[in-house]
Amino acid sequence: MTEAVEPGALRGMLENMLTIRAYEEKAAAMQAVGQAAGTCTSVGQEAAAVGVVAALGAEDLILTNHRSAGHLLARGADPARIYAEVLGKATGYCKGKSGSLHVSAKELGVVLTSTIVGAELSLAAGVGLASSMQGRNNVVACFFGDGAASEGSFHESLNLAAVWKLPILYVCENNQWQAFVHRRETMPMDHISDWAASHGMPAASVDGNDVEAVYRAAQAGIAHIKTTGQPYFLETWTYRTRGHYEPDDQGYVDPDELAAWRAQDPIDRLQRKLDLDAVEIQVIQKRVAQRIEKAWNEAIAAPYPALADLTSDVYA
Amino acid sequence: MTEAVEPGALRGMLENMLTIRAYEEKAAAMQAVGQAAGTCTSVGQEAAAVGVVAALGAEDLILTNHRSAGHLLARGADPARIYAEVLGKATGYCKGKSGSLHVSAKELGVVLTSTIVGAELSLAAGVGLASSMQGRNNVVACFFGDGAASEGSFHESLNLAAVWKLPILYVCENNQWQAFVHRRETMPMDHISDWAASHGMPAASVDGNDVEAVYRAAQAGIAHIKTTGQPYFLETWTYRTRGHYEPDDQGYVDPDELAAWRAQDPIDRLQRKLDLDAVEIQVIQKRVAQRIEKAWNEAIAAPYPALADLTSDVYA
Amino acid sequence: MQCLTINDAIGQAIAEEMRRDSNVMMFGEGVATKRVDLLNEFGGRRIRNTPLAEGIIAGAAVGASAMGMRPVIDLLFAPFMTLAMDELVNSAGKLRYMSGGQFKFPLVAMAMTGTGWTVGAQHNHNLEAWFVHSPGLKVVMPSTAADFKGLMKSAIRDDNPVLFFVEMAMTFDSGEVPDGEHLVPLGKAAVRRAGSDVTLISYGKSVRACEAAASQLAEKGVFAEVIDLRSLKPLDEAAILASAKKTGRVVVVHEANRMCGVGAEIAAILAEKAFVALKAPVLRITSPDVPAPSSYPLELAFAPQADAIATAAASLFESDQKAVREIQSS
Amino acid sequence: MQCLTINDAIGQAIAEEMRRDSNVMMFGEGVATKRVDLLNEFGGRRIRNTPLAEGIIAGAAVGASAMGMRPVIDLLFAPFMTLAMDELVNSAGKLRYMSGGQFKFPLVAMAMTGTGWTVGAQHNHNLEAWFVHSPGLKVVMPSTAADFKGLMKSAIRDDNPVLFFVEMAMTFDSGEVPDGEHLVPLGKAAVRRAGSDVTLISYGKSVRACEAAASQLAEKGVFAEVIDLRSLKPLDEAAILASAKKTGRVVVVHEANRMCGVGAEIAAILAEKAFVALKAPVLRITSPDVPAPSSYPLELAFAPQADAIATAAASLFESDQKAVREIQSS
Ligand SMILES: Cc1ncc(C[n+]2csc(CCOP(=O)(O)OP(=O)(O)O)c2C)c(N)n1
Ligand SMILES: Cc1ncc(C[n+]2csc(CCOP(=O)(O)OP(=O)(O)O)c2C)c(N)n1
Ligand SMILES: [Mg+2]
Ligand SMILES: [Mg+2]
Repeated sequence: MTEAVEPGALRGMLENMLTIRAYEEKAAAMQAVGQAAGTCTSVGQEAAAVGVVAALGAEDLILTNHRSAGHLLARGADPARIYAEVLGKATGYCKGKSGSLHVSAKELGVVLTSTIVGAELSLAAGVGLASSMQGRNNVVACFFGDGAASEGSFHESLNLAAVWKLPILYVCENNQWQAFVHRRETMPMDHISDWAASHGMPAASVDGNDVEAVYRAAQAGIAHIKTTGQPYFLETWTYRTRGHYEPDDQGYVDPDELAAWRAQDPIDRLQRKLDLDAVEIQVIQKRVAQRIEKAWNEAIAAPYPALADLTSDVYA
Repeated sequence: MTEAVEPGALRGMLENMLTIRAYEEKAAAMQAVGQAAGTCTSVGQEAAAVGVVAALGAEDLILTNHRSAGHLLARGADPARIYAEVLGKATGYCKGKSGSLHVSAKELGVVLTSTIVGAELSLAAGVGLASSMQGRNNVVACFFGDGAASEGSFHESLNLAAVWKLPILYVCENNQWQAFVHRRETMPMDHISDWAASHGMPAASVDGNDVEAVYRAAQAGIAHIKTTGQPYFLETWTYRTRGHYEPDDQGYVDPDELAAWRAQDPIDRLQRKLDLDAVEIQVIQKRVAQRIEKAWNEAIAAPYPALADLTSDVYA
Repeated sequence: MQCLTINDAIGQAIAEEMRRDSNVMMFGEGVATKRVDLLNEFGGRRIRNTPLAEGIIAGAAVGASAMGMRPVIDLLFAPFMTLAMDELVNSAGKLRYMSGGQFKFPLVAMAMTGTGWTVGAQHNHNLEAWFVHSPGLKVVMPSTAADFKGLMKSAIRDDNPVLFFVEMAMTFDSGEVPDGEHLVPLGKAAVRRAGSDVTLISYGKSVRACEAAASQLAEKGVFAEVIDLRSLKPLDEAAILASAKKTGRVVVVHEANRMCGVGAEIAAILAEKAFVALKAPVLRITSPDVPAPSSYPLELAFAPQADAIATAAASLFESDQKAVREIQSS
Repeated sequence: MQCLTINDAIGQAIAEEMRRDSNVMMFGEGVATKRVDLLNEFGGRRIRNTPLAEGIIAGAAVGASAMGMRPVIDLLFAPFMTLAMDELVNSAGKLRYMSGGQFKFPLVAMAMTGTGWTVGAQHNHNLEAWFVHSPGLKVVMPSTAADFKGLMKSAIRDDNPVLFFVEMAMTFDSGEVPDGEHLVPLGKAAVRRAGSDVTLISYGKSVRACEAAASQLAEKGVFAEVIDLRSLKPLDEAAILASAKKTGRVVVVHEANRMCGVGAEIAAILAEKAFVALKAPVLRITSPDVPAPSSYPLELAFAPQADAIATAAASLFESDQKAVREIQSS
């Protein structure tokens, strides 16, 4: 586990992070000009999504929440279909019925996305239970925020996973914000891992803006789950550098704190680490931008669902 | 805090424990012959109620749950009025509308008793908030079980109390049982104090069958709350030696475990410690028995509520 | 025919379905302690005690069902479901729709409810209407041992989340249950007693009160039809309308609180779709708008009883309501 | 008269009541961030951000209110209330009764709901009927800026738990609000438009759809009375019955799902107490029995619109329903 991650893999992660960034900045820009509904971006937090998802296997499952584009894209989602979902189009992953806040993509193993903060924790226990009952030998990665950890479902989920030995990788993206409230106002400690550790499971906290560190930490967690059959907790220490939901003027954010974290941007850090030359970076950025542009145009061109779909998909 | 508790006080505690024991055994006996509805007893756990309540002041408030007779009696409740409540009589503390499971007695500072396991924790936060807002300088003692600690409300309540600095003494009576399930099946550790400690508050665990130890531990907690304005957590390690609810044949209980704990009966232990002679003990027991007998007869003789009371007390 | 308590009828249904489908499992607080037969037959992986936390019990069921399991969960008493509303309503009820049909949630959530044990409002609160009001869920509340078995089996086989309510007062009552495979479809009411003059519509143990009322009425020469809804969602509108159109007079009976209850829904359906057939006002006999009291005499007064139902039904004949209407509206 | 957004009308109401009574306080997720005016005036002890946990927000409000505080809590969006049902229903709604009247719970729990922001079913779910069904609670859902202010003030002064629903689509709409002390009593409906031929009963922003429908109908010579319930519990039965008796024809309109909704309750009241006055079936125009979709065209189709209301109302005149009834029932 201590060898360096090979540069090719890291370059892939860089491209993934750039894709997420470009996807979300475009979504925000389109919202600003009235072409899309609001959405929650993960700008500044891309390393958590990319690092963890890179460590997962194809058979592993993912639960995410309202801030899901990073997880989806890291898992190989088609940006056109996410945009389509945000726009309420029939080609969206959920046929436009979800909108941006709860995008599931079962074909990618991204299941049961809920925007009820804390529900991802509750549902993950069940997904883990099914994996365990079905002898799937897979890992269920559950992404959630520091805010979600304040919900009772956090405690209930971790406890059940510990007692029933469920193969869950809890990934808490501690981005310091819980909508319009700073984490500091809502808990006495800084780290969610302190709470998790009391559940008798290993609970690590990692520099969430260092994608390589996140990747290795996730690998360690997955190895633990596979060898012990027990859950593992990983906190990524990061920052939400855009607002909670577009639009958001961030008037309530301490500008110094924001600036300090912007200086720790995970994409910049990886670029510096990889020491790519300007041309190489431009090539990647251009490829990413084209892909995102194309995806947006596809989504814009897609049809809305038929009115008959108002009443379909309620009962199985 | 290290001087011995003076023997007079301990004798008072003994009488209180005997009163609770007699009250509950009578209630169980009457249930067995069909004269009363079922009820939850705290036989074996009396030291927790008596030790903690003895440490409280008159201005302090208490929240309890389905297993409340001990807390009520320790606080000076009239056993006739508790029996009346259990029997659904108009003279009960709640006019017979509660029954045994949620007896509040505001006049004694025993407020908002709920049988929803975990609700006591949630409500205690509000009672603590009111105390804090009103500058009452009192302590709110919240009694709950090891089972209640599995509910999300445990986590939510402790966190709010820590963040808002609420004057709450959390008292977890870890009696090893959660209705028909042993604690061991529901959590990976033994002690609820492990969970509590992660909330950044002092979390002690005390021999819950040693009333003197409980009393001192509660005093220490109250002193902490009064000096720091912060919550304190106390676990009493004890055992429910009767069933969950009368009747209950305890067929699911390990007889060795039960026997081992019966040998630690808190009343026996205090009697041994106080080294009372047989006559002295008999005098107390007789006084207690007469009081309970009288209370039962009073309750039996009391009237049922008028039918008009079916619809009173809904709205203020 | 076998004679089983309702509790055993439920247990038998679950056992049969567990034998039939290895994805069926059951968990809840004390489930493995109380259903020892199931534990012995199916083992501790499929029959589990849980921590005391209704939210995660339901959440685990929802998540597992989406991945192919068919969990049955016991939430004990209906008021405890308040701690699982997000999981039941926002997740189980909505995530199929919200995901554009990617998931289904074949789970059964049981809870006891109703008067009879004087346990008070935090154990006895008839919440079935909440779930009827919520999209994506099904709701059953049987009244006979046979239906408890047959509906439980259907509920387990159904691909949707089913709320399964058990009248606590009836748990240990015995009744006949057909031998062999016995399934009762969701969404079909039963006519418990045929009649021509007035329809009494009910569910759960209020059906018994209706039957008793029907006997009282028969003595006076009024023939009441008694309909046992059995399923509250889907609701057997056809059965309701057919009977109402036949008799023209309807009394709806349930223990749940009155406002926005299932009785309101039935009266509303009648006011829309049986308007021309109705000869008299639609009456509702329900508990008053108060929490369930514990005290025995108050609890008795809280629940609809046969006398009140019979009196209400008889009142529909007292004056000629149709004539009154003609006078007033002309 | 001042012109205020609904959001500001609510803020002004809370500020006035906080000035008037030092026991009034407000908390919730982001409350202190979003209501900076209140924070500045009343400070961080009385205006608080909370941890992200609806259960404890509600539990703290219930506990504090029993001890003499008058908390206003913001639970953000109605579906999040599913995480506070125990506190709201089992504690706030029942503990007064269960304790034999020892406590009262003067608290206000706010939440946004309704279509208009295409946020989907986990932010938009009209749950008001659940609380109407539950004893011990009051429920309001205003439709004008003046009523938002006046009802919020009354809700804060009320000694009972009040659920206060805000149509998210209307939050930033402006309307006139009387200057000075302005109180609107709980439990009183408003006649938004008088009419003699048909009654449209509604609440929240569906009142606007009813008003638009009434205009359409007026063009055809049908004069609709529009009733804005404002309070759903207590429900102004007298106002409902008075109008129904006047017009004999009623359409009930709401965005909430149909089964066991407030519309069912109103139709049931009419079927019992206005039976003789009704000239036509009682119709309900509601959302279909599905979760609220996000996609804009589907969301629009989900909510009752003026055209459908007008068509429904007009249908009550198409054939002579009374004649039909006489033929069929004779
Ligand atoms: C149960 C619930 N409460 C409140 C909200 C509103 N809300 C949406 S996201 C959010 C903040 C979540 O914070 P966190 O869990 O830290 O995730 P982050 O948004 O920071 O990624 C809030 C309060 C919600 N969606 N669900
Ligand atoms: C929310 C809820 N779930 C379940 C129950 C049923 N029940 C009553 S007491 C009990 C066990 C409680 O265990 P614990 O908290 O340890 O308290 P103890 O009874 O041991 O004193 C259970 C499961 C309940 N009353 N409320
Ligand atoms: Mg966060
Ligand atoms: Mg216990």
